[in-house]
Amino acid sequence: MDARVKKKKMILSQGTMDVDFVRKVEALSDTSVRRCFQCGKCSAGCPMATFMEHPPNRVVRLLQLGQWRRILEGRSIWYCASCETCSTRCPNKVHLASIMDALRKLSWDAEGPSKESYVQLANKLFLQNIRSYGRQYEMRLAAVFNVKSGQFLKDLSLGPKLLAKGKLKMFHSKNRNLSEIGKIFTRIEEMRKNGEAL
Amino acid sequence: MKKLLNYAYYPGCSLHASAGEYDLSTRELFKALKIGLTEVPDWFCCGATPAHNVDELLSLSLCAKNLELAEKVEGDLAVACAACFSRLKFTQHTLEENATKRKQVEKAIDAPVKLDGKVKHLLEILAGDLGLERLAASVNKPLAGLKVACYYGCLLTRPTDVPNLDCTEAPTIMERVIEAVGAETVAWSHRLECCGANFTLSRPGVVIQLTNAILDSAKAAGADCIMVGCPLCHGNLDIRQKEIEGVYKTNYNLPVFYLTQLVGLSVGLGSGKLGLDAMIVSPMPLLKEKGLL
Amino acid sequence: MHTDKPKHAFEPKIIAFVCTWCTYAGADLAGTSRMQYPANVRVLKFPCTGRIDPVFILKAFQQGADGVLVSGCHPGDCHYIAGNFHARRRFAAFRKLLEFVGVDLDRLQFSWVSAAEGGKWVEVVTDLTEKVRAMGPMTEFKELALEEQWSGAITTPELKEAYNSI
Amino acid sequence: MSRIGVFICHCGENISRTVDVERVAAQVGNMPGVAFATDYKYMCSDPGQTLLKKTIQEQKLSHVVVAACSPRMHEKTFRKAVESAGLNPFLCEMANIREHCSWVHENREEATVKAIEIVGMMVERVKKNRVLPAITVPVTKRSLVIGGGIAGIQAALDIADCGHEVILVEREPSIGGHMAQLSETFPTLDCSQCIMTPKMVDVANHPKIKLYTFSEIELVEGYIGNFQVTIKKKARSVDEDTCTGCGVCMTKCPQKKIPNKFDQNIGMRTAIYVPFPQAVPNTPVIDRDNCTWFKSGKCGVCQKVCGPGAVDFEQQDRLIVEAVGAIVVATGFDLYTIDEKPKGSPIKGYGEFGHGKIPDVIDGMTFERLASASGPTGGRILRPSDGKEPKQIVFIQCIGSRAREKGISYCSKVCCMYTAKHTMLYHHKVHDGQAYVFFMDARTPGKSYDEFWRRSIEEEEAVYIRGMVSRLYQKGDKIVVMGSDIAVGVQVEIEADMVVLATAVMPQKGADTLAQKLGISYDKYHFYSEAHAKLRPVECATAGIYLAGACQGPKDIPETVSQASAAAAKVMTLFSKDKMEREPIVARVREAGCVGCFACKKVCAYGAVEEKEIRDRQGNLIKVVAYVNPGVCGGCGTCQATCPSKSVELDGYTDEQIVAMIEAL
Repeated sequence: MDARVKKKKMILSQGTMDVDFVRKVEALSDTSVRRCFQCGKCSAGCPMATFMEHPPNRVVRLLQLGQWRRILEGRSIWYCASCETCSTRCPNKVHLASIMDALRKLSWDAEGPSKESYVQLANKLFLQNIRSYGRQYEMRLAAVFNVKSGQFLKDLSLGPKLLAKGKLKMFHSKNRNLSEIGKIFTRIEEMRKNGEAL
Repeated sequence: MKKLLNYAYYPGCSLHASAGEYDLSTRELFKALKIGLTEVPDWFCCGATPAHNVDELLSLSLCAKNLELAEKVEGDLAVACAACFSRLKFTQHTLEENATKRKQVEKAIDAPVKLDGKVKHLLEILAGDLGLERLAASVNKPLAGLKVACYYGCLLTRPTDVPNLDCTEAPTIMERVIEAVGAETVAWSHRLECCGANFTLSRPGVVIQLTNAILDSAKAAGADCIMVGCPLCHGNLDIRQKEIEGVYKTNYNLPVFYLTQLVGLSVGLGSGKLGLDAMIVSPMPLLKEKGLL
Repeated sequence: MHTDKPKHAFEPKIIAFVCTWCTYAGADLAGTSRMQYPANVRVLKFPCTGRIDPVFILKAFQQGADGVLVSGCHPGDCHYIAGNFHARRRFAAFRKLLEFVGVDLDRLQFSWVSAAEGGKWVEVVTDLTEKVRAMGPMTEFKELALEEQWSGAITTPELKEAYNSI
Repeated sequence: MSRIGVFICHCGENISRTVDVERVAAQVGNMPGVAFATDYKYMCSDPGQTLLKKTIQEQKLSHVVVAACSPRMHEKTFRKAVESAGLNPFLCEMANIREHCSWVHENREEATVKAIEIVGMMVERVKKNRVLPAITVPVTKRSLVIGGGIAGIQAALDIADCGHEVILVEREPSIGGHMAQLSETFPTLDCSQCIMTPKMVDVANHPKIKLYTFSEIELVEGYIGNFQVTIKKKARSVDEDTCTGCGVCMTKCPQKKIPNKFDQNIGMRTAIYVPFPQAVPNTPVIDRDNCTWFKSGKCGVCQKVCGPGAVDFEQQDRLIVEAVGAIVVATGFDLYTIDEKPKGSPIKGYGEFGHGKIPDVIDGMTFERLASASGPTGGRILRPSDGKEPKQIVFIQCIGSRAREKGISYCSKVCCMYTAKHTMLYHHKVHDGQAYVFFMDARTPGKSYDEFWRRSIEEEEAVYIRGMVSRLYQKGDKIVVMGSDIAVGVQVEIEADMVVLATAVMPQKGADTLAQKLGISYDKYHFYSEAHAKLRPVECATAGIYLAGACQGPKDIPETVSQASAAAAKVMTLFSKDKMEREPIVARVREAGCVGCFACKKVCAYGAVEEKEIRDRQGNLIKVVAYVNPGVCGGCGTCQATCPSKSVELDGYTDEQIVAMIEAL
């Protein structure tokens, strides 16, 4: 994230506080960001907080102020491991893990502007796999990921070991529900186009 | 042979790939315990973490469809993978609570949502439906002297109210199961910490750091091995263990078992039926030392 | 437990003038907390340090005290509003007088010990005892006391000579 | 010759474990004057006390020393026992051989020797103890309540409802105080006037309450149970008995543009006025500084239009003396205003917030008047500068408070809650507006308080920003607020239409002067000091004077009302007896020796020393000596240590007693 953006002064007004975006997040995550009183417990227990430029509590704080761009410009949301520790321990029932999901979804829709492309790429490939094969095939996922992310040699040493142990399946079995899966993807896309879902 | 119990079985993608030994040992164990297990025909991926991470509606729809498929098989739905378990339970919980989302999902799957079926993790079946007494009665080879560190990870217990497997912050279900078959358990600090989960693909550096802390804690507590109920945790703890040892210049040598492997061992199943040879950190020296093989 | 400590060659006598509300209660707290300190101190209770007349200190030295401790409430905490302030001012002047008379001021200590400071009481008493022990017995005022008790009988040749020369 | 009985307690094993009690008893038994010495397992137990009483009678003891625990523990117990055996309680002393000996020393020999010396000291002391008769003072069952805010009103009503007469003195023309100024009250949003005015009317109608408004305390003399208070009743220029409160005078008064203090100077009043419509009493007062008649001798319209002829330009200040037995001080608080820097104020000023020169930067009390339905804007939130409705409003907390160097170090306690209330009132009145609050902490310890604060954020959509504001400045018709959000870690800037400052709660101006008149103590800020922070929170160290409300420190309404009722209960406790008894540890003057230097008077913190004239039979003045009023004396003995001629003695701690102890060493 651009350090200048992170440190940039916030000009607060009804115009600069994007309440609509926050309402979307609240609808998707089924939780109220206003409930948060910034105790910091989420950040205290987050296994990934050290990798984030906005620790979880600050993500909620920025949402309270309608400053979502600052969040999406950073990579914090892509470092969330969805471990649910924050949601579990929150004294105010702010479901932060779901807020993170919502933010990733909205960022995904906006085609970024997140810089954390590896995680995004992995997610994209994962969902493509579901759409194409109905199930996940880790070998394929990993291989394509490495090619697409330009890390051809990543985890190279693991490959043969896993193969030898029968952990990597090379071939997919046919799933008779494949067309149904495709339909689910299509219907959701249509619902979104028609504004029936976020 | 009369079955005591019958379940629909949702193995999940990992069990058909990298966690094949989990699938194998589950089927063999249930056979040995005379519990019926029928795989849901043509189940598909629950969406796992990536789906809910960026598209909750997709995640809910995939799970809702799988739940619908499961309805066709007799019995509650038995789930082995902690991630699938979490997603299926989340779906039930969310669609129960939120009418808007429920309507959207019904439209996406073009069918009414069915939430009546019970989703159960293998642990619940062993500790609850079968019961620890009956489980103990099936033991032929008690795991005496084996010190097990039970690792829950994130998704089996969290968040409060959703999986409802056991207490969120101080669960004991894994310990209860494995103690019932004669093993010892160790008290350790990191049994609920996150291993980094699916970052194993995109951010392995993160995973190595987090997983190391877990291995270190288990070792320090005097464990001989680790027991898990999640293929993702298994992947990080087992597959990446050698790599971690290299990075941190240390030596853990902690075999990482699926719970069904250890319980299977106690009821007398052999290495071949438990897929012990598929484990990266070989358990053979340990099991031989303890006289369990 | 009750082992006899190694005896010192000299056990000083310390007299403590304390107010009842703060320091006496602080010393009580040291007791209820079972803290240990030298047995050399004798405590005299006053309602307030404001009641302590400097004459008492002189009297104590005359009576064989080797060290004197005056202690009351912290400034501002006086149970009687301002008694400790008066005491502080009085003793500031009194120290000058003592110095003039030739008493080593190290034998006289003022301190504030509150009802909550059992530990501080122990510390103050222990420090003063050890300090005075190192200084040795107080002799100046004992001689004065002897003079005061002089019966008037001219018994020594020196006195006779002095008497005759007047 | 005294016959002293000495009783050495084992305290189970607490004493006897380290102190050889039998040896102590044997040694002490040989001391001159000791008629009897024994040791016993538990002296404080019932059989122990019986032993004590029986021995006093059988051995005809004259004095008693109980060597046991600290006198702070059981002195009362043993003195009572001694008294029931027919001896004066003050002929009994305790030697502390537990806390000061057995518990703090391990060496048995040392501890035993020390115990013997401690007991010996007390034996010598008790020989010099005198019989001290109990002191009783009469109690006048009338009370004075100073201050007519909610604290004074509650205390006055409680005391009066018990049937005791109350004199209620208020400085302003009406009772009601600050609470009458408030719009709504947290955490229930009750309308302040609605709950306050009925109580004001109750005061006015109560047969046992004598109300002096527009009056001040001039002089306080006397002591607990027996105070004489001089009250200055300032000239109102309107006769209270004749005035019907019709208000015609106010409508006709030509001076209409005088800022009304009650409305924080944003509303206007006439020269003859009542501060607010519900004032009690509803009798106007003429503000002589602004009245044309008093300035130029012309006008007099009010007098001409007054039907009953109540307007009296010649009225003079009057002094009234009242005798009371107890005083409740309920003088309340004042608020720091940023546009002034009174001399001696501990707050250094807020130049960065414009020193009060930015018209739309107001304080919390002004916001209360704006929000009040009976206020100058009829309850609409409007900017003082142009009367427009502010759409962006910024509240800033802790102005002066919690600023050790810049202001005062304490927390003003009520601002967090009233600011939360303000954001709600604002949201209710300006639906399309946005409220922001800059704060350091939200301090909401009170029943339903935190819930109230959270509601202002979660339901009333106030945006709370943790972090203080550095500076405010005018830009066009906006006020630029330069702050920071410490949770995010960046600067924040808001262009506000109006800024409301939560200014510090301070003591009333002149609180120190009144304290000096009353002889009560106060802290460095001039808040009045309670006798004990925890166990005597409504009493002053000066007997017979009690505290209620914010004059003792910042308080909200429920706390103030509780304390007022507690003070009333204390007054009623005092009034429950015709005479009161006190411990006879008081100073006594030996008139023959007194030279009348009055050094004692200078050091007495209680004002107990009086001047007494000694005359011969012909009435010629021989000399003036000091006299210590036993009702007022606190018993510290500072006078005795100060007296150059040694003519004053504190009973129970005489020089004789103390020297006897020193000599015993």
